[in-house]
Amino acid sequence: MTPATPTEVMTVVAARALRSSDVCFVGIGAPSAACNLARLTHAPGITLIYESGTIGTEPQVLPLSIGDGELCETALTTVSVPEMFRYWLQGGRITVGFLGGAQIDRFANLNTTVVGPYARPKVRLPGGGGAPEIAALCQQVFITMSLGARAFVPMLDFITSLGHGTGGDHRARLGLTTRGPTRVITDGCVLEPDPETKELTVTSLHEGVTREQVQAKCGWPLRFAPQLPTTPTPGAGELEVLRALHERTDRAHRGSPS
Amino acid sequence: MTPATPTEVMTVVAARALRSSDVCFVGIGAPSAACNLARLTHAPGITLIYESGTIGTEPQVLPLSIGDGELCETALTTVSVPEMFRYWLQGGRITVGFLGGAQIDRFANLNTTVVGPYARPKVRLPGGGGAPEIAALCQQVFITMSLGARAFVPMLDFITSLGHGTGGDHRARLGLTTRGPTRVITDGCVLEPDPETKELTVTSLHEGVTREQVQAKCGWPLRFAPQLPTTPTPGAGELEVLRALHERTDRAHRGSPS
Amino acid sequence: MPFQPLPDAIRALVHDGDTVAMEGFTHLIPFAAAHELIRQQRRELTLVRMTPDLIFDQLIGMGVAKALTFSWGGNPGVGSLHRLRDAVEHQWPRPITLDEHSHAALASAWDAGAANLPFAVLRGYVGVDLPKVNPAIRSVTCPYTGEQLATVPALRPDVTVIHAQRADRAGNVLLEGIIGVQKQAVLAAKRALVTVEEVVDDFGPRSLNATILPAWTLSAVCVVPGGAFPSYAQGYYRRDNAFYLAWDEIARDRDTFLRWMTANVLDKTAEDFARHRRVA
Amino acid sequence: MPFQPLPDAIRALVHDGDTVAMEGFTHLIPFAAAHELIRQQRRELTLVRMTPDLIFDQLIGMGVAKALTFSWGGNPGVGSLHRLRDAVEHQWPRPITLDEHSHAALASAWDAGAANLPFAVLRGYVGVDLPKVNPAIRSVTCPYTGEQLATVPALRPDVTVIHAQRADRAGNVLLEGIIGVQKQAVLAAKRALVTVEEVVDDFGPRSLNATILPAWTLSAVCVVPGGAFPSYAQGYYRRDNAFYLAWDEIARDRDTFLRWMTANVLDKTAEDFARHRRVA
Repeated sequence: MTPATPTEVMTVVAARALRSSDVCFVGIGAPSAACNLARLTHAPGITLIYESGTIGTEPQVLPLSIGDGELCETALTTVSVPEMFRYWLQGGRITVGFLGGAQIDRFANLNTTVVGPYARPKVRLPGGGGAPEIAALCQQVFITMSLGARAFVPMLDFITSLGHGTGGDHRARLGLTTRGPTRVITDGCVLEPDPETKELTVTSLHEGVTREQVQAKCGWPLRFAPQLPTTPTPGAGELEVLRALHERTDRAHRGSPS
Repeated sequence: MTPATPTEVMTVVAARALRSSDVCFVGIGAPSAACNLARLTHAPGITLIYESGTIGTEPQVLPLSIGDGELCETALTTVSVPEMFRYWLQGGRITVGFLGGAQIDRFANLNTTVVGPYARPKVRLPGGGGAPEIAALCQQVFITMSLGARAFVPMLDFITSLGHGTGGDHRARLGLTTRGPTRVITDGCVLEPDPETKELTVTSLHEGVTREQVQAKCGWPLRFAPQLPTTPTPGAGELEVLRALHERTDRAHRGSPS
Repeated sequence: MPFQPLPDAIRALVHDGDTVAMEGFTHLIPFAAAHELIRQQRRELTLVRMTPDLIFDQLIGMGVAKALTFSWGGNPGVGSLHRLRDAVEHQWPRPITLDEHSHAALASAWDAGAANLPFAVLRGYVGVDLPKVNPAIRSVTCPYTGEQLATVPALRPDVTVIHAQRADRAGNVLLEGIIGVQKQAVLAAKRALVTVEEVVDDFGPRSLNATILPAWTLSAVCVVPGGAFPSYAQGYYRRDNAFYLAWDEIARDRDTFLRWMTANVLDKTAEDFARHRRVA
Repeated sequence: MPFQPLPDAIRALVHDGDTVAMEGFTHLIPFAAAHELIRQQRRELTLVRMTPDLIFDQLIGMGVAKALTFSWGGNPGVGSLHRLRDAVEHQWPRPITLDEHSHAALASAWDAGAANLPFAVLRGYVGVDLPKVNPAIRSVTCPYTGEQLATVPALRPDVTVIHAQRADRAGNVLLEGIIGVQKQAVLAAKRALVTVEEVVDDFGPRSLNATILPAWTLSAVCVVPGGAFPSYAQGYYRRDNAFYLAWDEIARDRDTFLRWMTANVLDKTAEDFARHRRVA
């Protein structure tokens, strides 16, 4: 078996952070792979919810969109989108929300709206979608993003969703009772907010990755935890399940009848 | 065939006021009989909605409650009660609402809450239920009530649902755009609000009923229209359908298997 | 596993002084759970239900409730709830505080509770007297149009109790037919108890949009066949309209009522009572 | 009888300058109706849709829209909507005004529109920048707790267009699967147009709580098999994910886009386009 790619490590690390008792609000891409990998390995009881209204989905193939038919067919039930956002997300029923973004800052605030000024953007990104309320209302948030100096920036062009604001007890001062981002899982390391300052701190490095390599792909001077273990490497079983999932998915989306 | 009873006249008169294009919010008792009589005779296309959430019901038996199984089984579909009140009633989708009450005043305001003071009632009545918003939000309201000096009173103990308030343009001044009660159908006469003052005015007397008999059963000095025709009498066909409906209903509710 | 015997679940989830909602709009009224509350002599409850119906007439007549939130308190199609009237008019067997609303307001309050909002907005209560006697009815101004709209506090009970058709082995619960406000009432509550007609291995083929409460939204599921009688469970047994008519006589007199409750509830089990239901 | 050919219905119901919502959350996106709008060269529309998706990329690229209300403007799972970006970044083929919200806000705004309320309340937009650039995002104070909550104006478009699985002969329309915000969008609109896969004599046995829009809530029903392709209709045909991936290349370049639109939409009919769908 070929060794895990950095993206695969990211997915496996995210999957391992999930438990059978979790109720996850799943996004597309890495989150969907991580959540379904968890479901197919150590967390068979996990509840996956997609913002299209599907509750308790068990897809055999990763969806391309949050509303693929596969999600609905394999769900316990499917509710309307107003109900999904009002009763289930705002209702406080979600234990873990997943987010990513084009830009992240040291307090895990995210930008998926614009690069450049809002009124005359250099790049118009898709926008917030479910993110602003996922970030505020899930019990905790996991962020998955690849490292890079254009993504890990000192200052966001636009705050699409709130992480820890300006740090410290900023979330609490805004009236939020949820934990916000509790880990940022990248292709090189895992970061967690400092318990006090809430500044993102590298808490483990993936196998073969150095501090310098990580710092080179981050636009602000990184803090590193005093104890800096190697991120546990993906097991053969996990990789096998993940690769089979991606293979089924590619076959299905490229249009050959699955 | 025995001649129509006063209650039967009331039901038939109410039924005749309905059209196939109407969407009715149906209450229990006289309204349910009138709406279903209309459906089974001249208005087969009428849409009957009960506050339990059933839309487009076609019961063969009159329900005892607004939530009998018969209503759901014969409905086009059944929605939740919040949806019924929020999207369908408040949404302005109802053309005719039916109300009745323990007390009515000369402006067709109704009391179904208390006789005596609210805090120490002489008689505690059931309360408003759907009535306050039916009265405000249906395009027009039909009221069916038997005459009687304890029911047709000069002053209500409690305004449960708004008719024409203190008369004139009172509804419009409160921001309402709906017509409010457009007719009060009793066992002795039909009353309609005066176009200007909105005071209830007798516009027809049922066959064999005199002005004096009606006045004796009303607690305020009644106005009578200058032209005072006899209410058209129920036809044999209507009576037959109505009596068959009541017969089926009694058999069903008294517990013998129907 | 959320499955529990009804007496255990009531003991664990409903405490003296709690705010307890028992919903079911004519259909699926959780009578068996209410009878268990009576047998366990729960006291000082604030009861919440849009239509108190016979179920709350029984609870109120047995002295379980200190307060009632409601919107229409009659015996549907029959007349008065005599035990509710006696409590309000003569404070028998104890005084009861009323928190009275309209259906539209309570339906919106359930919706707001499920949505974790502190209040609901509605076009309601225009030109009527209820806001004069219930200080919980207030208003907000629309930040766009300047219109005044009525508000009602969201309902967030300690416990919601409902009855449903069936659960699967995992404890997910399916309702169908007249679904009322039950989903909202469960999602708005701190704890939720559901009695069901039966447990099935799997729900099998069903509507993609079936009304299902996932097991993880529920504190306890209790299998109580006939648990909604004399109300009904669509597909299982019919509403006992004759009983609703007969209740008028039973409840009119205090002694008759107490004798009936002793004979049919206090001295009996849920199974005894449910035996009277007629299959649909 | 609400049944009409699609071109007639579009002509009668959608006028230049209208606010037009076309909903369908990934599932049941009304592509055929959008293509007809393009063929009829409708102009100056304010388009409303939570997820603009390829359908609005096409409308915007063809210059139909002067404004857009939305909450997430990407090609799901693929990347950018290049025509939307070109309109925002370079005003091509014409400038477009954005009214941007979050999903939670627009979902609540649809709910409020269907409920005939002027605004929706949500726990939203805490600590983020969107309220600084969209003056339509405001707040109210809870009259009970004193909390500040975000508000959004209710959506009340001139016309809503949706696609659904089937109608019965009376023109009632049934949807199932991922039902999104379509019921709300229809009930919130002044006029509503529905394209359906087929007409059936009678819906037959169905869930008692099936999602059905009664005929009297609709202005027109148009039978357009395949009318949601390359989106999908659960039970009829699958989402063409390969087309969504291919769109990235087609839409990236202005000329390629225009050639594709001419060859596949302007010079073709709804039937031609729908022929590419794959049965579920």
